[in-house]
Amino acid sequence: MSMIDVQPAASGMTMTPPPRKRRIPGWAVFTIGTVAVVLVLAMTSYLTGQPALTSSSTMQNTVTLGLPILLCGLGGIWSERSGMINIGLEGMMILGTWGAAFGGYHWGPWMAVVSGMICGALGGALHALATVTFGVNHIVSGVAINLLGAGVTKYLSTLIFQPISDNPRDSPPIEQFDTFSAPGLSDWLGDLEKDQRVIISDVAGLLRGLVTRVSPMLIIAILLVVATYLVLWRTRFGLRLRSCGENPVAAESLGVNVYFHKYMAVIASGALAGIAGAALVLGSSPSIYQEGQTANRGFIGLAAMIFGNWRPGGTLAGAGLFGYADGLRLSATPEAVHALLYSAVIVVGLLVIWQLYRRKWTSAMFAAIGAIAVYALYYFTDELPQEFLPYTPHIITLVVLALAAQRLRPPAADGMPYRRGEGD
Amino acid sequence: MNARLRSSLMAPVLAVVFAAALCAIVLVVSGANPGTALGAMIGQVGEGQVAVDIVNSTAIYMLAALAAAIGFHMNLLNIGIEGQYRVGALVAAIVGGAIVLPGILHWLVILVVAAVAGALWALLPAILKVTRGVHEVISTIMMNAIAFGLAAFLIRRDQFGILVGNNVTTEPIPTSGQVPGIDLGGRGTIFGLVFLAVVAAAVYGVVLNRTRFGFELKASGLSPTAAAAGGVNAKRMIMVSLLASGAVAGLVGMPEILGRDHAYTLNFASGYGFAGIGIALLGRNNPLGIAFGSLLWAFLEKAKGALDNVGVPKEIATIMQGAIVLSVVVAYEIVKRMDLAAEQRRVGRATGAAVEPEAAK
Amino acid sequence: MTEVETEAAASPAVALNGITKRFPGVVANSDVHLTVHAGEVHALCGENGAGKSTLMKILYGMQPPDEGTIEVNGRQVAFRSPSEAIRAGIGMVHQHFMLADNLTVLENVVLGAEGLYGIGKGARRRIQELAGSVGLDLDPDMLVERLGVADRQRVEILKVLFRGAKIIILDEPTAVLVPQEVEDLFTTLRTMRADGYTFLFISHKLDEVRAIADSITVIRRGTTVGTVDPKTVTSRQLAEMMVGSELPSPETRESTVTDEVVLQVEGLVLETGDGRRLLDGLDLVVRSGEVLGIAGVEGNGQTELVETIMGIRKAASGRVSLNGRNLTRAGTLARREAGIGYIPEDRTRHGLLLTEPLWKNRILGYQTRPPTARGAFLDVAGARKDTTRIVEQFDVRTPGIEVAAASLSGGNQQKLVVGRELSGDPKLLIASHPTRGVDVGAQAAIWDHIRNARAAGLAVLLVSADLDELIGLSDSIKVMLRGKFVADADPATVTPEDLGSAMTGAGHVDESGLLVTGGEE
Amino acid sequence: KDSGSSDNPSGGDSNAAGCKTVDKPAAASGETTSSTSGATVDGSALKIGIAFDIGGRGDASFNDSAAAGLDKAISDIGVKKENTKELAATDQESEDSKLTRLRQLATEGRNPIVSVGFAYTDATVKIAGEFPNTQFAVVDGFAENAPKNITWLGFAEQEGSFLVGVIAALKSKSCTIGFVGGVNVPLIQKFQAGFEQGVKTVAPDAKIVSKYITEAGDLTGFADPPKGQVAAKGLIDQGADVVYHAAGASGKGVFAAAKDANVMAIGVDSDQYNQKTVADYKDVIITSMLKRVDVAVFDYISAVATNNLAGLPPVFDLKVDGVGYSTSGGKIDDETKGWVEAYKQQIVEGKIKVETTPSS
Ligand SMILES: Nc1ncnc2c1ncn2[C@@H]1O[C@H](COP(=O)(O)OP(=O)(O)OP(=O)(O)O)[C@@H](O)[C@H]1O
Ligand SMILES: Nc1ncnc2c1ncn2[C@@H]1O[C@H](COP(=O)(O)OP(=O)(O)OP(=O)(O)O)[C@@H](O)[C@H]1O
Ligand SMILES: [Mg+2]
Ligand SMILES: [Mg+2]
Repeated sequence: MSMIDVQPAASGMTMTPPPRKRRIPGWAVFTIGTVAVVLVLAMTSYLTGQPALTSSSTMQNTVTLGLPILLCGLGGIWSERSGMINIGLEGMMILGTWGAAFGGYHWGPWMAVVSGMICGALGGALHALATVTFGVNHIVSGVAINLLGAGVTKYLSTLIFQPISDNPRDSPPIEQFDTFSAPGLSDWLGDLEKDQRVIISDVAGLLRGLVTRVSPMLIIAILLVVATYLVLWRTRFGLRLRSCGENPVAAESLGVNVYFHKYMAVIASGALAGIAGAALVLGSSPSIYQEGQTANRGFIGLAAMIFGNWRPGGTLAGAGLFGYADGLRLSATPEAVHALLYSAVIVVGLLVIWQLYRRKWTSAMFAAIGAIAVYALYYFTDELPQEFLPYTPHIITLVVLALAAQRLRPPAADGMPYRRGEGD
Repeated sequence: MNARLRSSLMAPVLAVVFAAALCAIVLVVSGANPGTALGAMIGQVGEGQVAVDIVNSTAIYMLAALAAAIGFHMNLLNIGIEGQYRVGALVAAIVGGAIVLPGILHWLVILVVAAVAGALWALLPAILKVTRGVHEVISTIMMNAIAFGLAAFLIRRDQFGILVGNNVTTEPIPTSGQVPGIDLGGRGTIFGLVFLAVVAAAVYGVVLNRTRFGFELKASGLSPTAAAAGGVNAKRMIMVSLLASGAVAGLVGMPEILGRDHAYTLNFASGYGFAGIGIALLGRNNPLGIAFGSLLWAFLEKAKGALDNVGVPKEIATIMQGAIVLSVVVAYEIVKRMDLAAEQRRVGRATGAAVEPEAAK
Repeated sequence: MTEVETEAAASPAVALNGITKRFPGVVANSDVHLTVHAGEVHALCGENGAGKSTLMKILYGMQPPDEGTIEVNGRQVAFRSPSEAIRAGIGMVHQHFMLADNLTVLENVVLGAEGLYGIGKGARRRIQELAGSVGLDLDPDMLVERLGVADRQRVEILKVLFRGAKIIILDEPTAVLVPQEVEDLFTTLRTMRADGYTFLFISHKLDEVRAIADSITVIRRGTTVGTVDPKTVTSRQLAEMMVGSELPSPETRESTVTDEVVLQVEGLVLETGDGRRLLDGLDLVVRSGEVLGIAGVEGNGQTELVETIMGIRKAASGRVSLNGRNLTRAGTLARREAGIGYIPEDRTRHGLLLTEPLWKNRILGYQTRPPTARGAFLDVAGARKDTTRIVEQFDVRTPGIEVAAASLSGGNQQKLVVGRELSGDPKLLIASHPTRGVDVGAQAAIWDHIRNARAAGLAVLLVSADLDELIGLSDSIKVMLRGKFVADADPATVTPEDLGSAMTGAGHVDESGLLVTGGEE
Repeated sequence: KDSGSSDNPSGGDSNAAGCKTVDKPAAASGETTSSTSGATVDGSALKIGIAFDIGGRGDASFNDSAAAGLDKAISDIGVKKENTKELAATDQESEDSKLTRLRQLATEGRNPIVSVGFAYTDATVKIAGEFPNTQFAVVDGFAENAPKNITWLGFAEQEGSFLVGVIAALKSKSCTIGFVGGVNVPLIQKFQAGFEQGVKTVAPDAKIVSKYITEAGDLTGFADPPKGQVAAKGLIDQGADVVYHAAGASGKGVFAAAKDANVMAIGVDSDQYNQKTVADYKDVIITSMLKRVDVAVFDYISAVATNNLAGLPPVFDLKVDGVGYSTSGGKIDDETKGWVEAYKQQIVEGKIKVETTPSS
């Protein structure tokens, strides 16, 4: 009886997991992405003759409009990474605008930020109380907090601002931050930008937008992005917090106080939304609280967070997208927005090449058809219907998500109810 | 079953007590007498057409909440009701104003158009969810915004808009397309389509509890994995439920448009979608609960005008809405926990999972 | 730590005195006494729901006892949280994995114990030092979701070691392991025991318990029945202590296999998104009256095979037919309607709607046909009536059919699922681990039901990690490794050890593909 | 640190000489008619109800202007304050809230009832039908075939905008002029149309760039100063050195952008030079287009008191000073004023007809 050897045993006892793809670090992805975006925009700007696409003023608008969204998105990260959905960001942001106006009116811009933060954090604390302690559905609580935020601020501003501003819907103007420019650098970049040299001028324009008339708010926001990353991914507190969002029962079994971390996360989330409110107030001229001024930015922040795959760098990119697209369509000519179609052609074209390289013929074909369609749209039209222009960022978001959604990964226990001692 | 009845009554009672206490605190803190405020609000119901307005709004909220509830059963959060009902109303108004058909047929066509338009506005998020895994929350938030763009585009004067004074409206819907209401004279007119909401709630209840579709829907929401093993096609259910949710959402604007405005105008009300989400959750996605939730919401909305009369800032009403939502859900949560413990105790006793210490000896 | 060790010789590592723990309606532990000596492997045996896990959770600080005292190394303690237990040198590997999939191995290990070695380089170094002792060989920065069960088990133990635990609770660590893996684990345990570690070991597998334990405590209905010496006690005696009755055996006696082919699978291929083959051209035939067993280490494609046959996953190529009818393109529901019953491997995830009453669970999978449905409408009365029948016929212990499935114990849940899947005259039953986590009494009942159905002409495809069950029930066995069938075995002659080695690829087959039995050499 | 821009806002950075203008029209002759004559009116018997749009009294804009008309009636013609009642709309309210509000006022016996804002049009038509003996007025409203007891208080915003367009054309150095609209609706398009026509009439070669913050239906465009600022900045980047806004509260951002870039801005509705919330930017506000809602409301109340509704103008236009322009701040020199008055005369005489929809 001859024996046939079956395959030798696997190294492990179970089926070997698929070879691990080298994980590219987040910062590298972010850098590569940024460079790619800048290159595409620069090419578009050059080929379509639309300097506005990469002008310093466009960049500044991106910053102005993107800041509150970014801060809200960061708030979303904190909360959702601990497993708590926070649809109440809008309400917390509204509380933040009121707080910022109140604090700013009495004690100046720095206290505006602080008191906006505190008001937002109070909203967060309420959300935490309802969801963590009472186990209320996260979305209901969020909806309620949005109602409460709007109601409470209306009420308080009638009570407190109206006597000073004669207007129940406005606060009196508060002092703004001084802005800062890097004098030599800004001018030098300005000269480069004016030269209209391919790429160099574009990059100079975008950079100049970042170093000219910088508000401390921008610096605070950038610091908060970095801090969010460091705290959540590089400290034990962050590890524990994230573990609550991935598997709270496991965390509990290792002695992690899940309730505490969830509370902290949601309160921090509210605080960030409050700072977002402060950023909105301080970013307006004159700097005032004004009823209805958040205009759904909280929801957009949430979208930016999902767009950014629940990560700070990605959220920064998402907020940048909204700020950029909104700023461009508000400040540039319709032709400049139209030129974005050209960018889309370039991006889809690159996708075709990538798919061809990976020998995915059908995907490549679909992408190619898409590229041709978008190009045709670009070629045969001069402007997009202006009614849709305000929604450019929304449409771009949908397209990007349609292309990249599979790569998104929410925390495993996001939105799940959790009760101490009930896991098995 | 007695225990069940007791506990199902207990939740709302506890909730009302909770909410009343919270609101009273808010009122007292703001220096008003809660009794006066409540009295004024209840008194308001007897005034003019407020009672009828409440009924009419209840119907609208019910439709919005039913739309949300369909999604919730599958753990889908359709934030897009806001956009879906806007698009549904606009397209239906355009079509309704452009055609003339005999009586009932006319407004039936309009209703179908509204539902189809609402469903179509939910189609893209549904497709993205099923084929690309895009989270419906984000895609519907985007679609809500884009709905404004579409509405602005379609109502342009070179599209379907006509200028009336400073307002822009669609072509008015001819009488054949208008749904007659119940005229109560000085008390107002109850929209005919109030019955649409009632029928929708009834159909929803039957479909959910008595049909295969409803069972599959609930099963997918409760446990997608178990549903899949039980032969439920998850992707199909996502498509169908989002589209159904969108279709019902498309109807939200209809009572007002066919019963009162007879056209889509720039003043078309917004915000029903978000209210619907809150109410669906208040009513625990249950048709009766939704009806009561809608009634409560409509009452607060319509009676809050009376607060001005007694010197209480009207903003309190919004605070009250938030407080009520929160306290109601907290109360439900507490009762649910007590229920669960009671049931487990019952099962434990019945099966004797472990004997009492005395018996062990 | 060192002074504790010297002291340990004198006082027991753990002494539980008079522990009582009540849950609503249930007394999980009543007056439990347990003494564990330092440096021993102390096993804990008992039926499902006997209170073993609860007792261990009390020791680990996850739940406070209602009465009684705990002594660790001679000192009385009262833990309010796991972190206090951890500080006292106690570690616990839970019955269910407690890992966060989307975190790395390193993160999972250091979580909650960041104070010891930080969360960076120091921790990584420490993990690499410890990894060897549990046989773990992987990059600490790997995401846990990429690990197989055995590696996850090792990570769990690593977590405990990392915290410097000297007293380690292992709650059913072997439930998901094959014999070779169990043997590896035991080797690790013995080495560690020699190094002075103390183990509390819980298992339903009595042979294993006797193989590893230095002493065995049996718990019945929440209280300790007694402590015995594994060298003198037999499995049968142990079982009798646990349940007060005889140990059932899964043996099938006379063959009922017919010629009628029920299930035929040809060239079945299943691929992942990136083109890896999870199932690699599988062929199999199950005939009427036959039980075909599939043996394999978890993660080698059994789950995928079953789910592909059920239409839950879409095959890349291949053909599935039932009684000659081609089902390759049919959906799950159509396959069920064609006559396939399905007992999923994880009843709570795939078999039940936990928050729904029992009668609604009866409808799941049968929402299109009598007695639970009429056309597009559900037949509520019919469903209720048939649920009552199942409850009686399959001895589901429940106060009624209106209670939520979640409030039933695991064994009773499983009986409900088995009862449901044997309703409606299936032609084929696909049973994945039909008795996993079920106590001996319920186990025997389930085996009986399967055997009876088989005698009545049912074809059964049985996947199980319990090799005794597999050998006892099957008419023939196929061994699966990395998505392929690598050997056939005759249940009449094969031993669990032979099967185990074939499952890890170490077995030998003759030219007809039959596993050579009687040891490897 | 950036220094605050403090230069005199005399024009953009270009040293362009300004637009090439047409010849100056003949100087205005004679006075325009004033709305109400000096006859004594007694309003003490009136019980007035007023339904404000969102924001209500104190919004420093539209509603406040209407409130000023009421206040004037109280001080000038003896309307008793305790006999007046004010109610205001809330965000996102539905039609029946408006109906209820009006019905409440009517039931209480208020007569006349003034609703502020075109959103009240349909509701007022309905309620006026129910209360045929009560007088109603709707600021900005209009509907065909309405009941006789409704008076439409409409304005010729385009005419006022025309005049500030003339000023813009004369003041601009770069000959590029900007317009920021809050929400793209017909009412705001009237402002844009008149403004563009005014600019083009004076300087046919002038370039006009305009931007709306949001499209019809999305009212946030009236309440988003940051977006107003970005929009205005964009227009300024495109060369505009005079920016006119009809963007409600978002206009604050327009002023801020103008101040930042050191260009000129034109306010709207009321004399924004004197407005508290934008006091920081007053030096860039060269003029404001005035929409005299106060005049209309006051005239209407007086007309009801004297039972002379027929005497009210069909629209409040330049002829009756229902619209106009402000000169606070002294940025309008006599030369410019001469131009403006001349055109005003031509419009009043009907020689120029001002469009209500933008040409583009
Ligand atoms: N959190 C809880 N709440 C209420 N009752 C509980 C809880 N946990 C366990 N029980 C009860 O305690 C009893 C003992 O459960 P335990 O999990 O300790 O059993 P076990 O011996 O570990 O069983 P198995 O072999 O299935 O793991 C169960 O029958 C159950 O009734
Ligand atoms: N979280 C809980 N709270 C209250 N009671 C519970 C809880 N979990 C389980 N029970 C009770 O425990 C009993 C048995 O449940 P459990 O799942 O512990 O049984 P088991 O015999 O350990 O089953 P298995 O080992 O298969 O999981 C049931 O009667 C149920 O009422
Ligand atoms: Mg158990
Ligand atoms: Mg256990």
